[in-house]
Amino acid sequence: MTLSLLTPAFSVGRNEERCIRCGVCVNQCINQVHHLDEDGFMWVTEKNCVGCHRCAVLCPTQALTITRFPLDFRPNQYWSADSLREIYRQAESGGVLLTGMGNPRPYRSYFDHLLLNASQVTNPSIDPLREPMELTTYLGDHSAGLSEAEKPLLKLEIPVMFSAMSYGAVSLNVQKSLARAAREMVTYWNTGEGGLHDEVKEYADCTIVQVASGRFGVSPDYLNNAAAIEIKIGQGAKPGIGGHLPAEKVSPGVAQTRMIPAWSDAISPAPHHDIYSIEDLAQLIETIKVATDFQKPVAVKVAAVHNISAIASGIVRAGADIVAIDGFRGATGAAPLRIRDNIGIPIEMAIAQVDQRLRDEGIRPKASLVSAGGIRNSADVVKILALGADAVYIGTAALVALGCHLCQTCFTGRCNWGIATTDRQLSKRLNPEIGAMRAINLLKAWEHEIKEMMGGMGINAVDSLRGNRLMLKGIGLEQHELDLLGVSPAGA
Amino acid sequence: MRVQSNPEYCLGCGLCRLYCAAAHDGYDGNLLKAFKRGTPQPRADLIVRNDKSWLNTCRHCHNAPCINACLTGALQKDDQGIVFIDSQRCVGCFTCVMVCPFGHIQPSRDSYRVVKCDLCRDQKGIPACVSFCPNGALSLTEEVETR
Amino acid sequence: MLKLEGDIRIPAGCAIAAVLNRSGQRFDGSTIIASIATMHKRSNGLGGGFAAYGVYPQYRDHYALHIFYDDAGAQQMCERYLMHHFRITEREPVPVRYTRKIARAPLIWRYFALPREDSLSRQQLGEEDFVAAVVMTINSDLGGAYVVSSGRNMAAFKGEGYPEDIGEFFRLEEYQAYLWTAHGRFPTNTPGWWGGAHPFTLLNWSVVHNGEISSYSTNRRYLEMYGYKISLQTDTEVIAYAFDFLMRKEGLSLEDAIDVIAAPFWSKLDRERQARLRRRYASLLLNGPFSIIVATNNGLIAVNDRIKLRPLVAASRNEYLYVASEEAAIRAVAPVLDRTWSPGGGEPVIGLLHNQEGLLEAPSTGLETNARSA
Amino acid sequence: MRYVIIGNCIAAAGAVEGIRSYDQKGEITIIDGERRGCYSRPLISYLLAGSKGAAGLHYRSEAFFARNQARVIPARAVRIDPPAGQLELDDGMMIDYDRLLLATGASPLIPELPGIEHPRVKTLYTWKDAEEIAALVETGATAVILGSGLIGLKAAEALHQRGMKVVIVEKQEQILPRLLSPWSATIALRHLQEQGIQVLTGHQAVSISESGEVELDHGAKIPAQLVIVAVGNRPNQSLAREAGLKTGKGIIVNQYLQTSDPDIWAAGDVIETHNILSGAAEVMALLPLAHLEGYLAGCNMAGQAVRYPGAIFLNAVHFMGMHIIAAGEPNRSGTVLQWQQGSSSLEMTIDGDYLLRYIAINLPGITGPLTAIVEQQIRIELKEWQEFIREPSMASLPAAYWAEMRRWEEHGGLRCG
Repeated sequence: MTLSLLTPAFSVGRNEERCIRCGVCVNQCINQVHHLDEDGFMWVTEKNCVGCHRCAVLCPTQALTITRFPLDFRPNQYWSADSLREIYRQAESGGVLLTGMGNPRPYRSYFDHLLLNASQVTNPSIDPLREPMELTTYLGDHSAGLSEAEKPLLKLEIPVMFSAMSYGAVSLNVQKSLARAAREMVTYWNTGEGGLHDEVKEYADCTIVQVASGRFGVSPDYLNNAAAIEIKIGQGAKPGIGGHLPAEKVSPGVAQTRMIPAWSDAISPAPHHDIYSIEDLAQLIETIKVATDFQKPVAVKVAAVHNISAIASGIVRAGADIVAIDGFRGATGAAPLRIRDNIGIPIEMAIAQVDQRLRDEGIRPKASLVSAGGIRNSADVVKILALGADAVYIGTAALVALGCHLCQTCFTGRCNWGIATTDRQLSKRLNPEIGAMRAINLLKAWEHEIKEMMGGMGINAVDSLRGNRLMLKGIGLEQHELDLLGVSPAGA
Repeated sequence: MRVQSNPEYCLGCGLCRLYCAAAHDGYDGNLLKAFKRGTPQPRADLIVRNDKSWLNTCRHCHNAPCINACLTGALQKDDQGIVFIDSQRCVGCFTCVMVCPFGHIQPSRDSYRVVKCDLCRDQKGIPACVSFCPNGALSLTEEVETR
Repeated sequence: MLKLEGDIRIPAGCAIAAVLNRSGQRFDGSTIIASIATMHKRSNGLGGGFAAYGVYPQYRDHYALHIFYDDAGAQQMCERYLMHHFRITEREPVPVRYTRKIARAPLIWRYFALPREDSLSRQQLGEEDFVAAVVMTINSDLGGAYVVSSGRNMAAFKGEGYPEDIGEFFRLEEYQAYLWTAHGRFPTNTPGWWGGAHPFTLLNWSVVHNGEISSYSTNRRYLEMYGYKISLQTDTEVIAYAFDFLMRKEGLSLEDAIDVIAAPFWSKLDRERQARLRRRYASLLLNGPFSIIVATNNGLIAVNDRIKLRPLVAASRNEYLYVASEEAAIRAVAPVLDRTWSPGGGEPVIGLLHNQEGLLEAPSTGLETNARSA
Repeated sequence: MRYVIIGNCIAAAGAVEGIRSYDQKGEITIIDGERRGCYSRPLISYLLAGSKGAAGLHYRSEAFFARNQARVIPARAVRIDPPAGQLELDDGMMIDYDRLLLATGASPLIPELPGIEHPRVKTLYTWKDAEEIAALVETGATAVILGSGLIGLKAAEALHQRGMKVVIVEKQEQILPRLLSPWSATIALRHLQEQGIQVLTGHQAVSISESGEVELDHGAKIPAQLVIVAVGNRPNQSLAREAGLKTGKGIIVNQYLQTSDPDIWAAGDVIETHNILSGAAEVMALLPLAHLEGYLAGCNMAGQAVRYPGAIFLNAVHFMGMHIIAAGEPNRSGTVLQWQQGSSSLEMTIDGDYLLRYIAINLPGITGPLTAIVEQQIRIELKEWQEFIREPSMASLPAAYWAEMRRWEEHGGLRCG
């Protein structure tokens, strides 16, 4: 092997005045960055460090610091350090660059260019601590007339659900944490395309099961052991390409749940091979509804791509009760870096356009709109609801609540936080009781904040926030962007 | 009352032992002082076996064999049911070590006495090991003592 | 340059009042003027208006179109459009009394009209939908023309000024009606445009409103999906359309409509139907502080937002029902009352003529849904 | 109910705790023949060594007895009259009892040797003994200790610490013959010698001269300032015998620690205990057993019916920085596994799938579990022990042990009541 040109990404600093040689960093780093010998001598293998902070967080004396490795290239606006390092990596491996989590590139975030409104004098703001403040949301087809039977709806007490994350991509303890949190908060978690493990079947009432191109774990029992079914066409992190759960992550538990052999690659094809057009989707939706006796709403999840409005309209007309749109910031356990960083459009634009398109066509009541991909906080939730979404999916935010530090190496399966792994020892690191509590805390915190923001607007039901674009003003946006978002600029 | 250790979620990181040691012997929770300047002594052992690990905590038994066996009366049970040791009276005979079926009681570092879990009875709040366990593998249970 | 109502959304505080004789006995406009004048301080001279029911018995089958024109050119253009769609039985300026208190009045004309059969059949719309569509087209597309009211045997009189001065200007003491509603406005901007005053009307609907609907954009975008053209950007307009949509198009009862616009909290729902209504019409919940009086030829309904953030008092005496923002406004015209009460949030005050069961003449029985869904 | 306990010792303290667990009202009277209160016999060597003051000797304080409303009478019992339910004290006082506990303990064996009555020949069994010996200590002079049992070694340590030259004379070929195997005894012996103690094994004293010179069986003579006799103990069962209770090597009790008289119980060093491993009834004069037996007898005197399953031999002793812990049955043979590293060693005797005995020197940490394994006869295969002995530690204890501990925690099952 020849010399690698890659220098470490991170530098690990140890404050000798603080280090007590307790060895926690050594035993907690699966990447074997830290070493301690019998003489009490410590050293580090920095090239192994992915910057996940497990060691620094658990270090009882805060003796560790993780910084970017201080080796600068000659400044070059065009050839960034990352672009050079990526070339070194490819020159050494000859392979596609893999990565995890969501698109980190500095594309414009419209969330950060939208401001919320509040009441002053002409109407009173409402204090959520003194007055009721309703976040109850029903997802599904609301179009049935009062004399007809109502279509099945999902009831949410907070318009925030947990995104699809399969057992295999994440540990079972992640699913248990989210399932418990979903039940507690009266919302939903999503199995992703990885089947339904026996130990989470008890959460059927708050589970959305996914049917994707690999059809892993799909059976009538699976479909019926859920509150709703989601057909996944694509996801924001990697529109247009399929999934690949590497064999190393296909543990016996994963294998059984997915109904595939253990330690074999689990490949989800890029398209569904029975859906080559919109009418095929209509058939699959109908098939699933028949299989579940029309008792459960069917969702269709697509990535936000260039002609998303037309796609969404087609999906609604194909019979979907919920359309989930995943923006280009959506995360994944594994994706080719070029795909993740270059495909799709911002969720804010997608939701604004789809909501308006469905209204223009008069079919908005036929389906609810769920926004996924890149929701970071409660203000993002409020903004996307005001743009027209009925609810959001959070994935990255939920994982961060469970301890994820966005090191973006999920695909290795060696997640020091016990999240993106199926290794038994690593999975242990996420105690679902703590995980559930943290996820619940996050949702409760957001719930409070959403209520505060709504109260400020003088609104006491989330129904009145949905599509309420008057509550938004754009800042620093071009006119065409404002038009696409359907908002006026700040000050106007 | 006792600290219960759940191997299902024990990471074997050993923070419990560190904080336990710093919670005793007058270090007042100061890890740096304990480990840089002192001779800290954890009151319970972390047992690491193959893929499992757990803190070998005291069960604070009803009719505890260690108390029965203690030559000096150093081992006692307080009103809360905590089995603790009066170090001044301990002569380090290790009879209690010999009769503790769980192997919880261990000789002190200097071998002149024994150390054991006292549920941090001198401190405020819950035992240090429980409050600092990063993964909730330790819990303080009210469960009736082992008989 | 100041923007007009319709160009921009202007929040406003207000006074509202209404008097109904449930036997249908008509009385002149001086009572309602006296009542609203008591609440002078609740308005700021930038808008006042009245709706009157029973004023044109001689044309009870005709649509009485009251229209503001900026100038003769606008009138000419609009009248050409009207002729195209209506048979006009009578056309005249609305009689007014010029006083120093009223300035910048537009041209104000009224037309007693019936839809042309050929036009009606070409549009493939019901008669009322047709009239509504024409009104909305004038208001949104024909510059300089604005339809103030378009119902039968009713009219709206409004303009820039204090309500009592507007009443004097329109010579309301000369009109006889069994139901009067009134509005004094306190807008937070000076539109200087008469169309922005209340009441807002569509067909027989009239709405006077005190408050600010925080859910405006949500409500508006929902109604737009069903063909409503929102031209004024006023809450009142949206409220009128919401009632029109729920009761005329969706065929809901008054109670159901109230359960939609002032829906009880989820935790307080006591009937499954209320929950169903909330789920289906979530976007028509009127959120934010308001008290409104919605009237039709059959009567009125007055209601507050569900947490009662604006004042509303009701009272009755014999055949008369009074509603107002303040009790003083009622006492001023009816010192002796049988009963006065302050309705709770979302709790409607309903006043109907004795021979009527609902706000609409013939409640539509068809529970059509998604009027325009594909 | 009137409870009377003869002997104010470990078993008595246990009995008070046992009685008071079930009976808060009954009268408890303790007859304290030594008139020293409830002290811990093993601690008297520390008193002698000067490392512990008199205050530190008490096993249970006066406050303990006061709190439990137990009256302590400083007198010696001289006669029991079971039919009358009465007890006669040495001062002539008669005491009535409903339930009586004999906790009369044991006394040192005194060999019949010429010169054994010499005033500088002492035993080390009581507080008083320790005080008398202390008065005879002379720095630099020689002390001869007859016997290398626990008492002999603790006496040797104490006198060594007081600056005396110590010679131990042991009749057997090894030291601590009842506790150690020959292999482990060799390790212990080396340690003693390194600390400057002279040990003569395979010899015994034949006489003690007027001047205090000890003559051994091979003719050697050791001039001694002090001679300590520590060749064993024997139960004090004369009271029981005279009262007509069944006795053997010690007082015979049933599994409820009841003597042949249903109103009289017995506990501690005076009784024959069922040896779980040998199946025989033996005198097992061990402090932990004394407390447990006293406790159980107390419970039963208060109306309970708690069985005492018996016990195993077990002992922990430390002298001069060496910790020896041993438990189990010395008289049965089996496969022997040995491990030694530095000053630590471990020897285990395994019979089939059962651990019979272990001897741990300077390896105390793992002994609790090993004791439990021996005592509870937890079945563990030889090959697991062979694995364990490579590196004995808590973590390497066989899985079967941990499984059993889990079972105990879940279902209870500790022997201790």
